[in-house]
Amino acid sequence: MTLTIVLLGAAALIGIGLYGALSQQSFVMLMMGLELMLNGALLAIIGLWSLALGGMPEGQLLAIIVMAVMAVEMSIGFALIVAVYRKRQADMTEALGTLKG
Amino acid sequence: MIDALVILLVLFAAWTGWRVFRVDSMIRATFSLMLSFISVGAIGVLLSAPYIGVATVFMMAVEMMVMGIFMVMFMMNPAGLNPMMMVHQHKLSIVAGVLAALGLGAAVLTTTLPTDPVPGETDVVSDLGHELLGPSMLIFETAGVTLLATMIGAVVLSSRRGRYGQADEGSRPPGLDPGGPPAGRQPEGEGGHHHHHHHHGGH
Amino acid sequence: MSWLARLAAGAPAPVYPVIGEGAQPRVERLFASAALERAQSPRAAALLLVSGNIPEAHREALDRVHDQVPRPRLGLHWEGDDGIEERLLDAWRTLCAGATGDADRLPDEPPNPWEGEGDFGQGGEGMMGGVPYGRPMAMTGEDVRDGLELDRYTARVGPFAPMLPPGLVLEVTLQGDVIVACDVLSPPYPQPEDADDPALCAARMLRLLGLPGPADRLIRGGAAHAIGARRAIPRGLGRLENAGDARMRFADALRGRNGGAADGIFDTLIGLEWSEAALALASVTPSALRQAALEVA
Amino acid sequence: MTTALLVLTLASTLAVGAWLGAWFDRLAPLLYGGRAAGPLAPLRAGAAALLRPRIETEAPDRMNARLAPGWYLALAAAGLSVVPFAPGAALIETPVGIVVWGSCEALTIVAVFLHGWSPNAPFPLIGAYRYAAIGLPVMLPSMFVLIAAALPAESLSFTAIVESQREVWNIVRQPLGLPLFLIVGLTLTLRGPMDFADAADIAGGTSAEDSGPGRALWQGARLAMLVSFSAVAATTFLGGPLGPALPGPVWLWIKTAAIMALTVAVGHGVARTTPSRMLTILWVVLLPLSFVHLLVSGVLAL
Repeated sequence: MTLTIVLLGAAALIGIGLYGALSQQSFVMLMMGLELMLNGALLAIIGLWSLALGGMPEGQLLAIIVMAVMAVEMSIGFALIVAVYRKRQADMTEALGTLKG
Repeated sequence: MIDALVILLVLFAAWTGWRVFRVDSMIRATFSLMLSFISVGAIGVLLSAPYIGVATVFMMAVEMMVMGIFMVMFMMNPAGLNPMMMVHQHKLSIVAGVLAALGLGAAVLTTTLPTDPVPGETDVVSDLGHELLGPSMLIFETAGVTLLATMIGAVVLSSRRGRYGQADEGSRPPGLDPGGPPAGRQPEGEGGHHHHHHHHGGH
Repeated sequence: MSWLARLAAGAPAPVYPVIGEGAQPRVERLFASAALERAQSPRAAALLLVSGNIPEAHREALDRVHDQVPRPRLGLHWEGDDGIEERLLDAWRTLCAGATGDADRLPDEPPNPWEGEGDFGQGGEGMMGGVPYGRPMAMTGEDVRDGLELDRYTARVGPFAPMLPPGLVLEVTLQGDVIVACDVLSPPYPQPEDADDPALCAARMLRLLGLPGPADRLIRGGAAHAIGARRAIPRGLGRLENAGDARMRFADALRGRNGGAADGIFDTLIGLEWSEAALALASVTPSALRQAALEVA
Repeated sequence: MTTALLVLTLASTLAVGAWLGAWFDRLAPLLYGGRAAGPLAPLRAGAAALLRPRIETEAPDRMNARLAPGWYLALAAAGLSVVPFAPGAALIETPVGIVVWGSCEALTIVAVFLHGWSPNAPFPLIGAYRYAAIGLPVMLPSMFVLIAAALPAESLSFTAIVESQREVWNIVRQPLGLPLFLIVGLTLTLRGPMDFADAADIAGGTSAEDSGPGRALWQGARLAMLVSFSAVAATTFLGGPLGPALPGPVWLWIKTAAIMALTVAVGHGVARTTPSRMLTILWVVLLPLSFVHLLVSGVLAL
């Protein structure tokens, strides 16, 4: 029962995150959408590991990997935002019709 | 008791996640996302994953502080005087979001989920440590190297100084032969549309 | 009187000093020795101590500072006569006993009309900039440090700001913490020669370095015991021809020597961070700073 | 029963410790040639602040303005809750105590930032940005120091760290740890050389628009954080509740008070440099130094 609710919550977080990632014009808000989707993934992993895997340590490892992915996504994302802003003074997705220099 | 708390925290995580895209303040949006992460971390603590849960809180507090500063740096919303709703393909996004949530939810509800909780006496933290530095050492090390590459990549991308001159000037790769025209092509005109007008108000 | 009020009446009176012409040394000496708390901002004060002559042009600024002190509040004038400490303590006890204090001097409304413009009436173009209520909003612009060209924010600081010499009004444009433009709107007030006392000058810098205790001791005639005060001042900060940099002027002041002219000090502020700029301005004597400001203004 | 007792101990430790810290603040001028005040002075100052009215700035972030001091206080309490008052007797006995404390540190940066953000005024906002810029790199030495302390204990829990110091205290084994951790403490409690949030050159920074109960609560939370930090430092480096004759909590209180006195003394006598210079020092000096500290402690713990 708890597991179902946790997984439904994870589904909701992924759905909200997808909405944000698709709809937001601002790069930073877009990244928040991506983070929210990863948050949903993290919740699902924690729930499944805790309630359905009998304490298999690899489950925790997967959660650590998701956290590392979040860190990578954040830092590369922000670095790209800075690079694009420096070049184009653009902070919205529409401003990037082209990725050329 | 724990179940009730978990349910409350799941609801709180979803609600704060939703608030991220509904508030008119950059900082509230950021820290709303942080609250969503903290509730997931708290669920981890309740569901016998103390290290993962607390580490999530630690990491997200730092990350969201950085995120908040980037929000203020790059969002165009002076003083929260105007609504922050800046969206495109809104209907499509709503449909995609709802479909994703419903699809995943349906998958959850139609699957028979196994029940095999963590045995009470497991020392999960030391299990995790032995796993990280034992059988899964290669994976762990790969993550470490990836993070190192990320650090270098982030510094290179965001730095102003570049191999071919300042990053904000038109960068020109070197020629294929000495003194020749630059390799590759320069984009015509300026990319991007300028929505920042230089406006000097009187006062 | 409730027990809370009785307890509060024994606390050092929180005073925000407004320093006018000729009053700087006596106010600084008063706070170094009396059982008073020099509030860092008007919000933290209950009493407003106005000392020295305030020029007509700055009366409105004085009224604004007066109204920023939370009510109940009391404003006091001091022209250098004895017994000011007792007057301030009496006023504080009166306030703790439940006195209503002074009323507001200005109406509680924005100093300028709204002047709405733009999609949501914030006054700018698109979603940025604009001057709602006469306050220039942040707007992107050229940049002196990292080339990112993020928002610039223009504000006036002074004439009674605690980190600047009394009377000095600066219109600074900040990008983050960095000063990208700086105009002197009004020079510091003339002060008696006593204000150039090296002990007072060094104490002003110590205060900015987060050392109010050693600063007070220095003013009372002792030696300043502090760790790393000289080295905390960046080398080359506020460097002037023939007058060294801020670190050197601070060391000189500690040795009891006065700095000379400060011409060109305002030009060194561009590109500095706000805290560095405050240190640089405090590193020259009030009289030299006034001369330098009169030349620029 | 034990839990109720521990909750009571924690609350009274925070309250009495906050008063003691405030008194230390008024005794510290003695060291630097100033005048001291009596033990009642903190209570008088608190009453004076409480008596003043609350001020509302124009268009503030009202919710966060109200919540920020509360967050700060709650984080101090949460940090103290994982510290054992006697061997094995922490309010929250967790295998990941130092990670919990690390989270409290990281969230403190958020709370201070919100405190500066919420009044919608320039000087508090500058203070908030400065604090975020300084506070984030300070987290790195903090983590290195705490992990180094966890190495001889072979555990992330404070109880195990205390047990590992039965023979010799960590301050002897890892002499660099306490000085580095002191810098973290000065940052967390907005003090002296690390007080970039509430500095004098920005008119009190994040507190510039505070008055009344909000100001009292914020200053109280700063002192409570001083207590929590000192208790954590005493547990990590001075053996916490270990000691002869006296009961465990008394030893912890004595050691906590000693660290508090040290922190206050350093805070009152060391100059604060400019933010950009401090940032350079943090990244170029302190980060490599704390890494070396971790390396040496790791080799010694083998």
